[in-house]
Amino acid sequence: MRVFERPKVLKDKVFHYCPGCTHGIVHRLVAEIIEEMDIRERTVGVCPVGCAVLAYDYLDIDMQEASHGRAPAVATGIKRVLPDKVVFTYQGDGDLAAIGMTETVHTAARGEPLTVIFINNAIYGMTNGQMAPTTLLGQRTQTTPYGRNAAKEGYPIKVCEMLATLDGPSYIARVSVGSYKSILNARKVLREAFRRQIEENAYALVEVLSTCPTNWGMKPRDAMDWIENEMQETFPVGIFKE
Amino acid sequence: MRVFERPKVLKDKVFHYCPGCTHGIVHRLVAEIIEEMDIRERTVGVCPVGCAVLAYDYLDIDMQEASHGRAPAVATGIKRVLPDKVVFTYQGDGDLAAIGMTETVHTAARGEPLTVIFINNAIYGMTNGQMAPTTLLGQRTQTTPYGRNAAKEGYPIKVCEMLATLDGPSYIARVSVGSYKSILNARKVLREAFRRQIEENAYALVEVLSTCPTNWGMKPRDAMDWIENEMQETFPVGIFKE
Amino acid sequence: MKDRLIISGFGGQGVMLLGQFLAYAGMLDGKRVSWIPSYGPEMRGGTAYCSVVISDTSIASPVVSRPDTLIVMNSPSLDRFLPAVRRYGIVVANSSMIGHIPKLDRDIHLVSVPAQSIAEELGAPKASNMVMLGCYLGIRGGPSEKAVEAALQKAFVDAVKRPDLIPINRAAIERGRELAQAGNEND
Amino acid sequence: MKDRLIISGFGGQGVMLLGQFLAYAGMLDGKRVSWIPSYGPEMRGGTAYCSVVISDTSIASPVVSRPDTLIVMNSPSLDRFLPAVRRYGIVVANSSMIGHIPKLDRDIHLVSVPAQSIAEELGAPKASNMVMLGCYLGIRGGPSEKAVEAALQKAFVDAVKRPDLIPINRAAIERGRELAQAGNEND
Amino acid sequence: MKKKQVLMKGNEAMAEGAIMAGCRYFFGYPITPQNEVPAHMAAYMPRAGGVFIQAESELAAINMVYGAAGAGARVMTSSSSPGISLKQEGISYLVGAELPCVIANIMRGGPGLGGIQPSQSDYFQAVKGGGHGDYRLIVLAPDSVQEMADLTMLAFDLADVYRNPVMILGDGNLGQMMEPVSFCKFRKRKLPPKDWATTGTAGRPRNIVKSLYLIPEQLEAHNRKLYRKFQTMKRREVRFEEDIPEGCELLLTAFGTTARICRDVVDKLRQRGHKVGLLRPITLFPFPEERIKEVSSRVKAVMTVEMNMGQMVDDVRLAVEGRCPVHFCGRTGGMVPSVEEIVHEAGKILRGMKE
Amino acid sequence: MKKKQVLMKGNEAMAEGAIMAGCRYFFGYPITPQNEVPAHMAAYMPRAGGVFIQAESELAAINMVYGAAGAGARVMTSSSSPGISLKQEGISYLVGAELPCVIANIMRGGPGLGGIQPSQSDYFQAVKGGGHGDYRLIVLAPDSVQEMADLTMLAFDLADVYRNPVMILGDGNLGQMMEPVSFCKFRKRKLPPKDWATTGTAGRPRNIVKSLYLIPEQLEAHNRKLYRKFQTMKRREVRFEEDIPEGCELLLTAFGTTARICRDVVDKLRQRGHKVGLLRPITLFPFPEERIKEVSSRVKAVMTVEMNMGQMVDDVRLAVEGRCPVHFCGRTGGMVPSVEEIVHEAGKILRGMKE
Amino acid sequence: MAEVIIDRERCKGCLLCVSFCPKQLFTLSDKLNSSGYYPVKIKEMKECSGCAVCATVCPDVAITAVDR
Amino acid sequence: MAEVIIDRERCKGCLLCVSFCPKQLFTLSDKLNSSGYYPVKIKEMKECSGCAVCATVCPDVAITAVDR
Ligand SMILES: Cc1ncc(C[n+]2csc(CCOP(=O)(O)OP(=O)(O)O)c2C)c(N)n1
Ligand SMILES: Cc1ncc(C[n+]2csc(CCOP(=O)(O)OP(=O)(O)O)c2C)c(N)n1
Ligand code: SF4
Ligand code: SF4
Ligand code: SF4
Ligand code: SF4
Repeated sequence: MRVFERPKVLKDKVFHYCPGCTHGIVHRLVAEIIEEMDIRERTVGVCPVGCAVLAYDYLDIDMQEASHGRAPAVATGIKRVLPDKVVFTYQGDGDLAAIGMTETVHTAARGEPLTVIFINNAIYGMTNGQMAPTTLLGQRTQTTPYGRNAAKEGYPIKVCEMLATLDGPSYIARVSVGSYKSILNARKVLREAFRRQIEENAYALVEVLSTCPTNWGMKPRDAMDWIENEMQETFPVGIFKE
Repeated sequence: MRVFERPKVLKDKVFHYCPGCTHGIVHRLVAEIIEEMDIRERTVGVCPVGCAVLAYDYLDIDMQEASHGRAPAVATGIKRVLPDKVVFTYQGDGDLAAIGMTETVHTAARGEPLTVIFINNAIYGMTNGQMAPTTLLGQRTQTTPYGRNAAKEGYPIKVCEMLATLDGPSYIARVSVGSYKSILNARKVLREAFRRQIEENAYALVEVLSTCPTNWGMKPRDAMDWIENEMQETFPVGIFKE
Repeated sequence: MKDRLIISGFGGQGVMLLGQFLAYAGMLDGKRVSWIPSYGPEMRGGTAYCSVVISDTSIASPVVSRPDTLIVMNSPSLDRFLPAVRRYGIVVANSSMIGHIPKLDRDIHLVSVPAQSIAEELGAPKASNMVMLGCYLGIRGGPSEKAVEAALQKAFVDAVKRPDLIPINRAAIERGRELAQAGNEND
Repeated sequence: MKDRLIISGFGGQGVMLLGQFLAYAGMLDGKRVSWIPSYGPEMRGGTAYCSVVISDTSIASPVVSRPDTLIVMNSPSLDRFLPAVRRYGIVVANSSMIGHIPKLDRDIHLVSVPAQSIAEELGAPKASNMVMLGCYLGIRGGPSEKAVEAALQKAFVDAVKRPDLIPINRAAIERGRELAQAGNEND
Repeated sequence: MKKKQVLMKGNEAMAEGAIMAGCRYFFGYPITPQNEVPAHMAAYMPRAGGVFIQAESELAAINMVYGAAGAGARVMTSSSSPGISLKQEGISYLVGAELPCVIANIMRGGPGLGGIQPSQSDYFQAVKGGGHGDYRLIVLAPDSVQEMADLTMLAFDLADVYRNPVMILGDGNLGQMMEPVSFCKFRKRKLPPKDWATTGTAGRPRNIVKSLYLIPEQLEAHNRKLYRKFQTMKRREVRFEEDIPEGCELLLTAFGTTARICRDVVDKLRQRGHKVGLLRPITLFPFPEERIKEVSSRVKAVMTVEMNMGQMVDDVRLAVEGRCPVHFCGRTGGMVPSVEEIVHEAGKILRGMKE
Repeated sequence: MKKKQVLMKGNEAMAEGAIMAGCRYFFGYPITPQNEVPAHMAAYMPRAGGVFIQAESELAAINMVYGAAGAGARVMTSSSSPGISLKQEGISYLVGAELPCVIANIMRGGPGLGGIQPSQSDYFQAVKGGGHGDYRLIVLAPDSVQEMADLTMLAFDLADVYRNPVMILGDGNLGQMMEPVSFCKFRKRKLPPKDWATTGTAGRPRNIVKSLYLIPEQLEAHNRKLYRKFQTMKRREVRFEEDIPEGCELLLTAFGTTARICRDVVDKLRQRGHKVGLLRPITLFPFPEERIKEVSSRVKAVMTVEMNMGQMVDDVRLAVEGRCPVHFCGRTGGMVPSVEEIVHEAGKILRGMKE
Repeated sequence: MAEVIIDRERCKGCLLCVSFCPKQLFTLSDKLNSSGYYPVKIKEMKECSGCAVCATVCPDVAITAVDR
Repeated sequence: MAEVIIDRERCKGCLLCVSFCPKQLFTLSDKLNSSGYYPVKIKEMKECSGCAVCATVCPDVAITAVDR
């Protein structure tokens, strides 16, 4: 008996992600959930601009690639045309919380029946490691070479806490993939986020604390530990709207 | 003794606002505060695109006119160049909470030392009355002719509640100009918002519940009462961050 | 036949509606018509105007720069557009709102109507535009009564569902028409 | 003198640095130089390469499409760029990473160096690029030793503040140079 | 039998035309002078079983269009100059991903916030591509309320035929004016099925909607494919209207509102005995280059009339290639040129010919 | 004495040049292939006493530039193709409000997300105006790392002289390549004081920075004023570099990276005995129209080489006006044409002349 | 003695002062101003207490309140 | 009997399985795969309990876990 098997919704292709990057784990979880819920044939995904821009190379479903930050708008367009289909976006912190903040807030406020998967790795991966809206105070990045300084660069934005003030969303949660247990929990929460859309026609967002070993300058395992020990201080995991 | 006099910071020009529109009241309050704090010569204001686009015709100070929604970015540019000057934006709900949401959130998250005056009249005035992000459920507008319906158009966004989740802002408050008492209170709160910038080098935002008799299709007095009786149910006045 | 009109007044005096009314009636009479508003930001109390063309032949430009007919409901409008009126053109002026109507040294036919007063007399202060319309009909002799009647239906029944407003507006038109004819006789 | 190089390998093998090193040393020797990377999105493990030109005369194009010299650190790079090498060009290949080096039927001088093994032998597995560099220097006879020494300073002292790394990298260069000369003799 | 006529604003006729052409999704953001479009859509889309969303911005609107078009729908957005500038990235993406849609620009005066009166100063943006990369839109320029409806209907079919956005380039005048308009029943062409749309993979291989080609060879091939499409448009879709007399001396060229005005100008000048013609491009891309080229070899001069500082005149000059002088006559900033002033300008040129 | 040379990337040289030219405010958003610019600014601006902000988006960045420029500062932003599309509204506003600033576009392949390899396919956008309204940017096209620095310095002065944004139009190649570069001390021209800036009204009448002119007559006057400024640029600021031999048969025209490559092409062809010249526009607006016009009457053909599907070629054709054939040779999507293929194309044209 | 001064040309006849004045002292005048509005006037100045409520609510800052 | 199967070509040698495996069964192999990474291998398959922790944390989904 296979106790763990590559989900069939994942294509055969090797991920282009860096060694140890947890984008791959989240991809796998999404693929497993789609398989398990048997929605592959009626799911449309929206890729961001960010390291996950090529997600369509891995997930064996219909997908659209949105311009940077606009995945929620693209998903809205799709969902309004295809209200019976399952539509999700997969976005990084630059995509969702910087350039795309307007679309993020308004799509949530509209309660658009979508599932938003928000990869918070506290940095811009794709472009080689600049500050993200979620970069921690003191964190060094290409554009905060002296460490993020609140007086100049402001404070990290807590997206879940912020969106939870809106009436539109049905489910808002933050999870981590920084440890084995966290991953199991992330899977449950992500599944619930899909269920809300499918069964309750509701908006759900799951923020996933994820690593970027390359741009954090850490070994993959250290990066996972950094999520659990450092990131979670600023970004506590939990369910913010239920 | 003059117990009430037109502030000298207001230019002689007749407002272009509709009869009974409370934009005029807020303009006057801002002018009074600038006069009282004696900061006319070191204040730079930023006009929005909206009914207040011509605010520079009325306030006798240096002003810049921003593109629609970008007043906080423009103000950031000004303030970084002129850290000793007092910089404020004056923006409508379309400007600040729809197209400009990204700039609104990020400027607040940066804790940029600015004073943001946010006129919430639950509608787009300038363009003849379309739905705003703050339009109440059930409210009829040019683009919600059957009344705003949560299922289609989503829920009004409570900007103060949302921004209060950020660490950047120092002061976030909501006031009304829907009655004599409310106006007196609005003045106090607006003054505090300027004080925070000047004395504490901090970010402050004041949301002002304001009327649009023309596009609400109400007599001016009824419009003011509507703020006090209807709008405040969705948008309670108060101080959200202190 | 080609009449190029400018209709101008304060926002709220109903100049836009008056223009659309005329264009609609003209269309029903089988003419080519066009209507185009001046549109500005919210500046209530400012001057609003529209251009209307009613013509037997195709209309090249809907924008009227040199009107054959000028209908003006306030002073600033008269000041602004009078110089542009063509030779042998006509001007219908709302004398209730225009204190001083200048003497014309050109071949222009000027009819002044106290439209506001008349409308108020009729108990319909908002119908001053209809008085002006009547006056125009009286002078130009068109659009047809049938078309005007249909336009009344459209304006008050189809659009705002207020059939009760028809009689009083019809009366306002009539008063305008009478005055125009009287005015013509005075000429 | 004009040498147009392509230097190619896996990301992480230090091909970019090797190219910059050469360009910098060339500059110090008073040559015109240019360096340009292939830049791609994050695809670690994919092939990365750069173009370098070192020339006595001005450089029209920094983009090398037909190299005089090809330095390749892995198989895919050899497959991709070998066909573009000019007649009488040279190829320096890292035989530790390239299983099968094809027989050349053209007038191209091929030197194969087990750079990875040598670097590992030296206890500096990351210095395989320096072995390749040494090999190039051995064949081409330039840039000058002085320039190379200054470039070493810049790369390990100014840039990363690791003067301790200089001796081992210098040794790697030397080993490469020796091999090239040996290789030349074999020819 | 005469068709039933309705008196309508250009903006309303465009919106109504879209609905009649089967458009069921409209995403827009308010801006003067096109507010009647979203207003009409808000009122009538639901009745047609369609969806209207007032987006949070022009960026959101154009990207909702992208999503809906990618899902296979007939979809439209509309705006005016500054709003269209904001859509440039999105438009470039739509072309890159080969998504059909209709975009209306009811132009107003610029640059910047400018004014809200009619203008034609976004010609370059529409025709040369205001976004990044090599791309073209089919650009249709109506000159009446009737054409606001008719060309909008046409636009949807063209968009689907070429899998490319089509732009309706109107101006504040055309949007705001009322004229009688009659709607004939829309007959959709027979079009290939949208088997590339992302609608869920049930029963077919999966579909991807994207514009990313990381490998330059592939991106180049993609660009060449798009280029061939634009060349096909040039061969097949050129539309114009002309009234050129035998022995024409001066050819006027103008589109939209100014073309209308030029008709009066032509009449006036002919009454005075001048041989004057008018060529009105209906498609600004593809531009009636060949026709202007032909005509330019037998007239003495060309004069282009625009509500800007001179934009289409470049395309006219590219077609004329020095065969005769090309003059320009323009007003801008919301000013609409009068028949008189154009006649005056033309008169100067005509007198110059005599000398 | 030879000036000290440093080996630097073009992006770094541009950033360093800006700082040397007195730029103290930089607002940007990451995008490949220009990320070295914000990275350099983040590291070195604070040392120069200046401010670097990583904006939340390109829209925010360009509007921060607006505010800072309006407050009288020397200010810059940079991006690459899709990001520049997003800035179009803001750029139109900057011109409308007459605010000086420097904007760099390090072009990559489009349309849409396209790719990240070098391209020149935003020529139209830069030169014809990708935003709404009649406006022009001064567009400078460096072709070496040295010019990335030098033209950036020049750009700040030109921006201030004309109160107009200046664009540096580079490409991924120029941004990413390293070459030796030497910095000479920047000598700022004597420029008029920025007495129009909003710095608080102390001691002077108040200042307003805006682009709104609701009255069409005023907006038209404003447009005509801007137009005159653009005409002045055309008279005074045309810059190009040429190498045209006596009896030149074929003139190559190219800018930036392709111009560099064309130098090798010219050498190759001359070695084969052909009389070939090269004209490289350094300012793309104002375009060296007059010069190309002159030269075109004495060569047999012109060939324009670009990394796009043919854009500058339109401006060349407008200058040539049919005096000789104008050919185009281009690669796109991130492909950089090789010397060999250009030689090949040129060879075809040269052979055609002999026949 | 308290008094309010109304700037006829600024007043847009919005009636806010009319409805907010605690003493109901305001009423519309019957002559249009040059912007086409009927401005307000005071019925009985004597009764004005100088509370300036009218001036505070007037959106057009058309009222000056004086206390002598 | 439990077993894990490692796809050498997918593995990027990130060492996550190495550090997460409760039984410390993984180690790096010394032969590069065709992407230029040293993939992991199992030291002692017998001890594998089939817990699939390695597979769960593997970002490249390079591990299949079997329980026979
Ligand atoms: C309009 C635009 N701006 C900028 C970019 C460049 N860009 C690509 S990905 C990215 C951000 C990536 O960060 P994030 O969203 O956090 O995702 P990650 O790569 O970390 O997964 C940026 C700025 C772009 N492609 N388009
Ligand atoms: C980019 C852009 N989009 C749209 C507009 C049109 N527009 C002008 S004002 C406005 C909204 C006005 O509403 P609000 O901000 O609530 O201010 P109010 O007029 O109600 O005071 C809009 C959409 C514009 N000028 N620019
Ligand atoms: S750059 Fe960071 S986020 Fe992107 S693939 Fe590499 S590790 Fe993952
Ligand atoms: S439209 Fe509304 S917000 Fe604008 S001036 Fe009139 S009443 Fe005030
Ligand atoms: S509140 Fe002011 S504007 Fe309104 S009626 Fe009174 S005086 Fe006039
Ligand atoms: S976790 Fe996966 S990719 Fe990483 S070393 Fe283990 S098998 Fe290889």
